Amino acid sequence: MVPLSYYLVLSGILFACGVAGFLIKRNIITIFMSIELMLNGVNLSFVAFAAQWHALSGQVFVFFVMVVAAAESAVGLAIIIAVYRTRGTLNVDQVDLLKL
Amino acid sequence: MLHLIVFSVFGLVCVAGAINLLVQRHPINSALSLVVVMGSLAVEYLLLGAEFVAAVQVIVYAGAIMVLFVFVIMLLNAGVEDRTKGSRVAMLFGIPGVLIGSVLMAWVLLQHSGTGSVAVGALPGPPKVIGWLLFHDFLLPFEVTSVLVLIAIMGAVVLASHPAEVQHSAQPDEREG
Amino acid sequence: MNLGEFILVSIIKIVIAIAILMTAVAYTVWLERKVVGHIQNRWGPTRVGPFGLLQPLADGIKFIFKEDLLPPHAFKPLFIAAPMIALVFALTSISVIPIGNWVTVFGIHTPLEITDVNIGLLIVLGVTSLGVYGVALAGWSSNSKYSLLGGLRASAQMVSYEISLGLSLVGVLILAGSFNLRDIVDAQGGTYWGFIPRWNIFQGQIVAFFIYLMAAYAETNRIPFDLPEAETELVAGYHTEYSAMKFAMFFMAEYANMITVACLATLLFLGGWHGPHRFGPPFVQAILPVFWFVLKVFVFLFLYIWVRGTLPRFRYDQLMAFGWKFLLPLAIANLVITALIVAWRA
Amino acid sequence: MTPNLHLWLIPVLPLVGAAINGLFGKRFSRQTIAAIALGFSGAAFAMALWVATHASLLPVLENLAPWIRAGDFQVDFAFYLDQLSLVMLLVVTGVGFLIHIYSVGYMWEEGGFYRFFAYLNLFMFFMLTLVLASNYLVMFIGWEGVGLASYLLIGFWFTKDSAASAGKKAFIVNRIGDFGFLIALFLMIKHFGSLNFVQVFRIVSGLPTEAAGAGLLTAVGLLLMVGAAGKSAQIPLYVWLPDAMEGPTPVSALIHAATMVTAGVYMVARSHAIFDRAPQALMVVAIIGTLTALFAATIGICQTDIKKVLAYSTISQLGYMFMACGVAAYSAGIFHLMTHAFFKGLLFLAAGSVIHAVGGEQDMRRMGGLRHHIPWTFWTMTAATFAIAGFPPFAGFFSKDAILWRAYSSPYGNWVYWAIGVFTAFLTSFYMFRLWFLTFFGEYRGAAAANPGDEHSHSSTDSRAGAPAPHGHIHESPRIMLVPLVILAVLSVCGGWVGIERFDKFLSPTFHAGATVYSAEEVTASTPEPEPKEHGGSEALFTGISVLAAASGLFLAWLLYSRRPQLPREIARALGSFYEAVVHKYYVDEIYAAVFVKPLIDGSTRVLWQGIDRDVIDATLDNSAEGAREVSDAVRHMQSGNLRSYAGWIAAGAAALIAYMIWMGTR
Repeated sequence: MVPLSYYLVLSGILFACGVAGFLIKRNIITIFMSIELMLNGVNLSFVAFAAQWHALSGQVFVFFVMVVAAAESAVGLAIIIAVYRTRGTLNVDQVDLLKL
Repeated sequence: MLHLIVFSVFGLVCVAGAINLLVQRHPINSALSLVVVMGSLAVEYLLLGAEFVAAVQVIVYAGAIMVLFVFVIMLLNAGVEDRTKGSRVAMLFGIPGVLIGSVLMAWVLLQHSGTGSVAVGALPGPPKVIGWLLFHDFLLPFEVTSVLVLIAIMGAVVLASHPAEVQHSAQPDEREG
Repeated sequence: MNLGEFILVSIIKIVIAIAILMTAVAYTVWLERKVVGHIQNRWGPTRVGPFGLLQPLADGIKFIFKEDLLPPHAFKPLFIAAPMIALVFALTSISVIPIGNWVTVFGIHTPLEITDVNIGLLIVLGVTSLGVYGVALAGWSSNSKYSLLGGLRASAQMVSYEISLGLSLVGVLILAGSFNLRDIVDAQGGTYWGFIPRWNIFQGQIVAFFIYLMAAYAETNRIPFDLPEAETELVAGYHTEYSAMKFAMFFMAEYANMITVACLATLLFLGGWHGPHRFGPPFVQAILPVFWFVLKVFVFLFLYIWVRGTLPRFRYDQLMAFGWKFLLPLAIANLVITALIVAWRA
Repeated sequence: MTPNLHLWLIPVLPLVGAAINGLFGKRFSRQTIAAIALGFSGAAFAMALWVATHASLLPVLENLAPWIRAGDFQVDFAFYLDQLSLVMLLVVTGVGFLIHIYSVGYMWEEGGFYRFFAYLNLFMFFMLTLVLASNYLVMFIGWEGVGLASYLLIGFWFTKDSAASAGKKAFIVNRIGDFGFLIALFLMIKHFGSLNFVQVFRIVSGLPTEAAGAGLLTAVGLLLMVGAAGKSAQIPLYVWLPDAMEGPTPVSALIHAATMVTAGVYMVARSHAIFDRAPQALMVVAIIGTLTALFAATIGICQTDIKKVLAYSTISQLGYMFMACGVAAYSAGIFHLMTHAFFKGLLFLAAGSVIHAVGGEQDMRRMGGLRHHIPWTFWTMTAATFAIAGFPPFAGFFSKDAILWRAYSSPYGNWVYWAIGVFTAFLTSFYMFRLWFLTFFGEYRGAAAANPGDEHSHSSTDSRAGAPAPHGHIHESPRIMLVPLVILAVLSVCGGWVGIERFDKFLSPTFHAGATVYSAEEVTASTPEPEPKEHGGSEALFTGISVLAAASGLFLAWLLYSRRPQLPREIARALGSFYEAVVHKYYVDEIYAAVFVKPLIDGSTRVLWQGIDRDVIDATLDNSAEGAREVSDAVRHMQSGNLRSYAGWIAAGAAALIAYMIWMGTR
């Protein structure tokens, strides 16, 4: 038997890794992946809570999160491609001006 | 006991993948680390009895979203990232913030874990029940997400289409003239 | 059945499955060369063994002894990992595919598959979708433009056709009401009016079957959708830079995937191990479902080879247009109609 | 029963004309503009005549629409017609219409033709609103409106600095008066709860006469007088009127002689119920009027600009009217108002004609001997001069005589008023004939007057901007200008024949009947009607004295300016500094500038501008803006555009939030 808190701590660690990735990575694609990592961490806590409280709606939320993540990644990657086309770089430290 | 072992093994794989994501400088390595994280998360889901979620996790996240990432990395031929120092704030405030936040949360969770524990297959999530929930209790959110996905598709098409093509189709004979 | 027995039985089943699969792969290659040879008015392999039956063995030995080239500017870890990824996922998906009913061997009652899971079909789909990584990473890590183009094409093509593939299966799922492959097969038992089997293709899923067929060809990068490895333009696509066993792994992965796809088609559309009659002694009775299953898979594989010998290759834009603008809408329409029929019946 | 008179049409007609000319006039031809302006003002005049003949039963109240309703307090858009407003109505529309006709000829060559007539019609609208108002607030609209029109018309040649500042001066000085008027209105609202004439006067008539000591009514009366002094150019607020001569001459005739400046007289007469019960206020009115009459007349003697002379004459004559009001002889004041409108309007128009004839010259020292060149102008002006000087049987004789007689014989009267009045009449006669002789007799001095000689150069510049003043061919004005002159001349001669008795009787429903009806006992009780001082014989004697005064003025003018033209210079030398002071208008402008304007400007500059505005208000804003800028400058580094910095802030904030929540939870 595994206490719920273990799952939550794992979820928290993943989330923290995602935030840290957002902060320290320079490649915009990797930053985007860090966001996915955060979402995954959240999903884990959803599923863990669903098991804890015997409520399947927690799992349903995970589906919605996945759908949103899929939509977000499709649009986000399209934006990344557009950014790369116009700026010629994927480094977010160099993409800090509104005008070209 | 078995549950705890499996949880620990895949939990460690998960954390290792997440940390590898941070450490690796090449985006493709990061992406593959993330795939590993997602795969082991799928196992954790199985442990929690959410087998359908686990399968979808593999198919959607690992099989579709991450493929898209890899595809884009290949398409843009993204190289090793530069360790530019664009932001002191991220280092001065962000990292300590993350550390403080996660340590605090972990501490509190472990302090107040109570007696609640999760058994293998404690809550089987058969696809039928989840489908029932999706199409009855969560019908409106489901439809809304479908609209969201449609918008995302159109947005992606518009964003990724080459600007020159758009211009060209808008003014067909401008260039020839 | 305690844990030790479980592990032991599983290991034995895994070994047997891989052995059978590898043999099947080898002889599918031989079959293809032979059939295509005859289609093209040739003999095919004839020298090694009777009818060239030992040719696969010879090929294998040759692959092992060939020099293992590593291109100088390749991304080494991934270059090595890519074929393994491809082969591993190709082999993994066979683990949930049942080839017959439950059997009792040495007092152990076990299904004729490595493990029987509720969401077998989803696992097959998931693992298949992970197979893309092998191709994509191989193409990218070779650091060659042919490979990169092949890899890009392959990943785009596989992601695109996966949607149609999955949607074509949903109709079957609606009819069976389960993700369990065994349940799906069981739902196809019996006949209409005594002579038409209740296979899914005869239950109105004929359109879905053809959608599946075409999507499966694309998923496995077979003619007429073998753009990723189009020899005339890309040399050999994503595995241009590979040699020796690494190349063999891709090769085996491709054929293993073909077999998986054929098994899936048999299970989902062609009634699985259901046959016309139960006859013969009990031993034969026990083995007969496996025979029917293997026969159907063989027919499906023969179809693969036949198509390869017959059809030309599509252009890439045709491929994409076909996938997105024809196959996908058709699959959705099929899904909607099936759902309506089921709802009307219920 | 009186038929529906549609009083509202009378003011609205000129407004329509003003709107049409003002909005679209730029594209119209001059003929069209003139036709519109004349048509609408003429229609108003015709309407006024129709009302005068059809109004069988006065007063008439015409309530158009509610305006302000706050609790019990109510103000309506309402028009009120009684004998007093009828007289004013006819004078305003009649003289106004004639001056409109004259203006067409006078302004024909000028730029901004449409603008001029739009303003003129606008003035008519406001003036008629003022005259017809049924309460003080609507009257105040008209009051302010005529001020606006006056400002616009004084500054008609706005490219000329002096005209623009004259307009501003008029406006600002009027503000001081309006301030008093407004406070009077507030007092009325506070204490009477209404601004309607009828209601206010009914309430006032119930109050006792403030015989001794000053009370509310005295305060209201004095404040109204302040307003009237501003509008009607009385001491101490008369200074704007001479400068207002910068406007076109028809404007001077219409606004600054015939109608607008008499609004104060009208207002005091209208408010007679208040003044009747405030003898102190009445006395102040009389003293101001008397002093103004004398004071302005003395200045008028020394002026050389033909329009300035007339301007001071106007102030002086207005002083007469206030004198009349101040001794409660309202009908005499209104009578003089009417005749004055005729002859002063005529004087200005004729002066305009003279100026027109000599090509823009306004200095009388450069005129002379014009009577042969412009006979029509000469004869009409002669009629007006005799009228203002008070020679029988001209109109001015009757009205001025009535005022002088009442100043002596009225219960509020005093022989001092009369004495000063007679002396002023002498002065009036003198300076008017001085003007007459200088302009029309002797030799033409246009070419020889390069050196102004003894008289100080007080000639104003040409009123017409940029127009050269060639003293070339002297010509009579066109017929369209002469027709109004002739009509007004006839009125100046005959206007007084109606006689003060009949006029008094006509107006008595407004003044006497009303007063007796409102408070018959109290008037008799509190102010014992002094016995009329030996009427008959003494009145004839007084009349003789005033005619004598006028005649001596004529004689003196003839002596000094026609017979022995060297004499004025010697007299001036003999009088020395006193003459100097008179020429400089007693330095009133300079005193005002030193006492009021300069402290005000200095105070504004030092305290309000540099002290409060710049160092407090602006400094507050500047410093807060500067502070905001500095803070932003420090904080803007947060907005670096760097994605990871933003994420860092978010992460730090989230960590703080989590820490806080945990602290709250574990506390």
